[in-house]
Amino acid sequence: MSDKPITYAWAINHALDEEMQRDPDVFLMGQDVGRMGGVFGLTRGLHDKFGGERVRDVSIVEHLVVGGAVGAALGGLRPVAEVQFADFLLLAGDESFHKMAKWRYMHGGILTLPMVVRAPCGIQGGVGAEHSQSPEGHYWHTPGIKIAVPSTPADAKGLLKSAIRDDNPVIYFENRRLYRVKGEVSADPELLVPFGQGKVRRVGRDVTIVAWSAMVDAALEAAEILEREEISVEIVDPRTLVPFDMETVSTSVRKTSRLLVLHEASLTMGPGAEIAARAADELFEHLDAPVKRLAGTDNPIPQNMALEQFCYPQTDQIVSTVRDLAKW
Amino acid sequence: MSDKPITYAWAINHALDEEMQRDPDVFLMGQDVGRMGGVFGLTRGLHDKFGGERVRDVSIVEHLVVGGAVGAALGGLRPVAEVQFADFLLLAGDESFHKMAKWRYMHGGILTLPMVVRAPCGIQGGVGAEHSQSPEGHYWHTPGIKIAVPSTPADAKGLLKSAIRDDNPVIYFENRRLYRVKGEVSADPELLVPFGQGKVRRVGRDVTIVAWSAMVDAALEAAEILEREEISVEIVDPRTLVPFDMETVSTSVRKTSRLLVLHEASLTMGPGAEIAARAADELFEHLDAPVKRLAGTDNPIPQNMALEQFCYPQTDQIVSTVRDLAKW
Amino acid sequence: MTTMSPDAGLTKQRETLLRLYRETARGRALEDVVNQLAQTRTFRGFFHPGRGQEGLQAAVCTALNVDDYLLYAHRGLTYLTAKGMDPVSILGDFHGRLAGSTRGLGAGTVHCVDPARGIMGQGGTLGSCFPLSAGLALASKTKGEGKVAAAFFGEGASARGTFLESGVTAKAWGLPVVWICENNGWAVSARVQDVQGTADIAPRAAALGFHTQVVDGQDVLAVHEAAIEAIRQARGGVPAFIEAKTERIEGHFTGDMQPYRDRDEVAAAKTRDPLLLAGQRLVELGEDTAVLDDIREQARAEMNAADEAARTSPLPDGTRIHEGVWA
Amino acid sequence: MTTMSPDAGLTKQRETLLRLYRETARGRALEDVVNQLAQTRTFRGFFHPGRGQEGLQAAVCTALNVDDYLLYAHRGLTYLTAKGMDPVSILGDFHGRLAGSTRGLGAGTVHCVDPARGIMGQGGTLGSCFPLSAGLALASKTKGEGKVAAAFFGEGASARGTFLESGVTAKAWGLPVVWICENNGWAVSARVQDVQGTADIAPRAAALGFHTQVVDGQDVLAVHEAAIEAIRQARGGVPAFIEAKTERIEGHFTGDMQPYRDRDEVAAAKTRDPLLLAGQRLVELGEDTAVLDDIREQARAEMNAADEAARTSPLPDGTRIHEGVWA
Ligand SMILES: Cc1ncc(C[n+]2csc(CCOP(=O)(O)OP(=O)(O)O)c2C)c(N)n1
Ligand SMILES: Cc1ncc(C[n+]2csc(CCOP(=O)(O)OP(=O)(O)O)c2C)c(N)n1
Ligand SMILES: [Mg+2]
Ligand SMILES: [Mg+2]
Repeated sequence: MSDKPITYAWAINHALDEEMQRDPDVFLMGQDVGRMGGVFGLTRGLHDKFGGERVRDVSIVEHLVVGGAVGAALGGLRPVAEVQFADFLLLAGDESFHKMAKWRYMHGGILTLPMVVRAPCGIQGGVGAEHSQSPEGHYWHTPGIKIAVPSTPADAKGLLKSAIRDDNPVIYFENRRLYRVKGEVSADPELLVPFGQGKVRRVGRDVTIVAWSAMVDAALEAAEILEREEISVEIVDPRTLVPFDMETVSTSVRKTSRLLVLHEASLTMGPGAEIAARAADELFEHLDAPVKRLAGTDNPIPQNMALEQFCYPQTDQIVSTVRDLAKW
Repeated sequence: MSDKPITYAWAINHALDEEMQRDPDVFLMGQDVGRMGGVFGLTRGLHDKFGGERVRDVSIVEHLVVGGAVGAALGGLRPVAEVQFADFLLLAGDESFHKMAKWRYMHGGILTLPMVVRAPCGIQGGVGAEHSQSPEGHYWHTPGIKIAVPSTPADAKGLLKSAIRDDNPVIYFENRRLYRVKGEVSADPELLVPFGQGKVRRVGRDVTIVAWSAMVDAALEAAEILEREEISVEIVDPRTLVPFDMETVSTSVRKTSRLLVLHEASLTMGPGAEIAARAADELFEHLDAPVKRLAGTDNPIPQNMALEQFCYPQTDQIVSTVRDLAKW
Repeated sequence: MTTMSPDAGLTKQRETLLRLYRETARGRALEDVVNQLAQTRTFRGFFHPGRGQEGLQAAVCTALNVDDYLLYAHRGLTYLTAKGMDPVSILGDFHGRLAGSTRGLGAGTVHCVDPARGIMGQGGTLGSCFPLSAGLALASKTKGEGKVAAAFFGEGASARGTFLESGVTAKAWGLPVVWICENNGWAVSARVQDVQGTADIAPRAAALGFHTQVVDGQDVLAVHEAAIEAIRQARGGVPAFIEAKTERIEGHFTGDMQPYRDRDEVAAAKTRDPLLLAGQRLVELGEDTAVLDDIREQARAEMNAADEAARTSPLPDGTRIHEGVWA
Repeated sequence: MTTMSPDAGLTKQRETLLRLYRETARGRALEDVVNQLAQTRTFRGFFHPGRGQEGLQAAVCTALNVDDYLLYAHRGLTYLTAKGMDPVSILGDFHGRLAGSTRGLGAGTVHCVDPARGIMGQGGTLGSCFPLSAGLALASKTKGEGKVAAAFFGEGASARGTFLESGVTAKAWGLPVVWICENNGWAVSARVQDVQGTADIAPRAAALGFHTQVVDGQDVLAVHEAAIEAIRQARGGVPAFIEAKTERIEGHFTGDMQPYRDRDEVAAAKTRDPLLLAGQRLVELGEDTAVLDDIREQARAEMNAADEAARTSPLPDGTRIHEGVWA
């Protein structure tokens, strides 16, 4: 756990390790999180270190994973539940949309549910329509749930630690395309990344891009290309959708007067809609151009790996969209 | 089945009756839809008329209701499944978000799923956080599902008949606050209301309101009040969200230059976001004012009936929002 | 277990029965108040009368410790009073006033809550109690607290998928859950045989390895004994299941006239009223009917007083809706 | 049933066994091609090897009529070939080419489809086969088509809630479903006892009133007979369940080295290879080993030819993603 670059995947592993070390009430539950260390290797070593009582394998029981975490949280533990793919969270519909989001409120606000669900999302590896989605939009439309969407190893660690310490239910969307991406990550176990604080990933003058999770890197790549054309792009990464840091977005758009919202989830009713809608209301007088969205296509994700690239924004599309925006 | 005014609830009943008469493959399935005629009385008489094989009661098995309908549709029937409350559709998360929406596509587009899920939605009667939602937004963000949101008895009948005849899966959101509202309904069994064709409910000059389901009546009421202040409101009811008739919205906004989107579902990431975002992009040059949204509050719906009115847009709020918009 | 003289045994039985009689009567008296509130339209939400099922609810909940967890069901209120909850806060919820356990947010039975007495609430979606009770039991086990997590549900809800997912996990992990199926044969208008193809729920718990008992839900003593055994099993790490065959005497909700149901069946159900049966048994054991009358009278007085206190509490204002979404 | 002379019985058994041997060999040969594609990185998605389970898949699917519905599982491919699907369209899916049954959209096993042979596809989420098979069976029953709906799943998936919801309904409605649980004792790295608290799945079907059989899944003849009986029951309106105790010889997916699993266990599993066992039995019954060698050789040739045809088919272009969302 030094300061040298580690992967996004290890950053998550370290966050879990440190928080389990710090607080005996924190425990993990999910399919293959135990001896196997997770199907993506995210929980490697934790079963050996903390034992089977704190790293619990389950059968194919998504209802129990999410609903059991709700119960365990009510009973005073701090569960970190894992679904193998974010898409599977939708299987636990009652438990996520209703129980996790509303149990506290329904009971007068006197109960507390400190729990996290880790949900690996994103298009990669030919796993098809039910293993590739980024369903953060569904949950952003569900009052009572906080949402993290880290884009870098440092944020992956810092946000997960904050999520575990938060007294509210949190869904933590980790993008599978980022697992092997490396970055500097602090070894300080008290360095958290607060929820609700976006980050300007790149300073620019002409166009603001709001992007999170794996789309940040695509935006950065596009920005480099555009820089050569003397189009200066500012990139805002909200890092969490709930709470959403509109202030950082506003500050940027007030400067650039042009906004592109970028995400991987399918376009229609995707999270970009909310951000664009807020801009169309709150930033109306500052906009010099239409608010643009570039997002996943409106179809299920095909299993054919060769077709995946057509399903979410690619660098060249970002470049040309920004180029058009800059002309306004 | 004359042309005299009937309720929205009877209009739904008539649509089911006529379509079951017309096509022996149409059948109903849900809790208490049989001898009891539905907990809201919507299927009254149909069990007697068509028998227990075509009007099927089930236990508390939402997964089976939706997933069974998928299977039955694949097997050549045309199921009309009912969940007792739209919120319960989220319980059948895998079956609605994945199976119903994607089975056709995942299998190369060669299978067909002609099925309807009827989902009573809306805030009424103190039934609380898990029986009051309007989750059309969740499904609008799910490619592969059509969505109807009728606001009048005539549309309730005509859209349901179209839904049953459609070869795609449809979710039909019927608002419980509208069940007793009366209106003229054609007795012609071949009069359908097509999907994807919005309707201008009221012609006006100054401000466009896009509203559907129970919010249309609230918008009409507000428009009457505003008329006295010489603010002329045009009201567009899209009637279906998928497909969405942007053209009718655009035509109206090109005329009024001001847009308010109104809905009952909670504001953040609600369906208004998509419409506002599209306006902010496609209608940018025609807008003279910020795009406004007025919607449900961002909290679960409390069970206390006296508090319900604070949770979704009331006429006075619509009036004052439009008044402000008109000043731009 | 120590052996008792036949006399001592009978005395103990009579004491237990009296206690159960009292709790059954209290639950019924509370429901009578609620029915009154519904009739006068003071309460206008849905209420699912527990008449016929109060006895089993009392019998199980009095077997629980005060800190054992309870996830109650929608059918009636005896779970709550027998677990020790203050009727004022229950009725405060019916009145939608600040005296209610949800401080005016709820109105009706569904979300009454009292964590100090282990009452962790109810979901509006049936079957959500299964994973939640498993989670609560896991917390208790992990923390070594020795609490069980009891969950009530109807035979209709026992068909929900959550039953299976939570059941296999509870068994695998040795969780201290006690699941009580109130099998009244009906889910709203659906007869259990017609929609589940069986009248018996216990086999599906037995198949998962639960300790399983089937009991006459109208016999409060039998249920109480079964509950004690189930709780003992659960505390020992064996998830436990009780199927109590019971009677829904009233409609599904207040106002449901049950047209779908045979009149004779309802009439027969009424003769199996648990309060009546417990009273008869007590009289057989030599109890004075005056004592029983007195218990019922006291219960009525208690609940009327609670109603008075609840109805005079302040109403919440519109800002209440924004409180409590976030911790 | 007519009685047969012992000799006729043996001849018939040998014929059946030969047929099952051939289908098992075909499935295995197809998987060998897929493994080759995976090794050469021609196919880069996930594949879940069926080695050890081909026999039971062949034994059940050959007992189905061509128009009976099939919802297959993720473990291997023998379901498909034994049900009559063209290996070219299966391999076309692995190559992600237009020759595939999904016309280039899928790539891998998950969504192979062939409605003309009753092959209605597979879901990527385990346990989704339960309600879908119930719905297909309902359609068949309603239309009086006499088809059964067969669904395969692992013991892991049998814990999904959909099992219970669909099971009670199938029983209540007398639906012609045949559910086949391939109990290989493992769900990825999880041993069934550890996460479900039992090694036996059949009791949960029996509890719902299904016709239930437990059978040695490595004995193709036993499975075939059980399948015939299950299908007979289902066609008669009694939902049927088979638990086939089987062996997962390979890792969960290609490349999984099974570090979580005991080597001796895997070695023991290998000795229970269904192709091996069926071959031994045939030899016992007097079959010439050359005949068996020939069957396997033919299977290999068939699958290699299919691969050749599939790999030369055109690739889809980017517009393919937009086709087929809507009817
Ligand atoms: C998941 C879900 N589906 C449907 C309902 C609507 N509903 C409320 S009570 C009820 C019947 C419950 O029957 P049972 O479980 O037997 O309990 P009982 O009412 O007989 O006590 C139904 C269908 C619900 N609340 N939740
Ligand atoms: C609902 C769901 N949860 C998790 C997964 C991931 N997953 C794929 S296969 C598998 C193990 C399945 O075990 P089992 O059902 O026993 O079948 P086997 O692989 O042993 O044939 C898991 C967990 C999934 N596909 N769907
Ligand atoms: Mg019942
Ligand atoms: Mg298995």
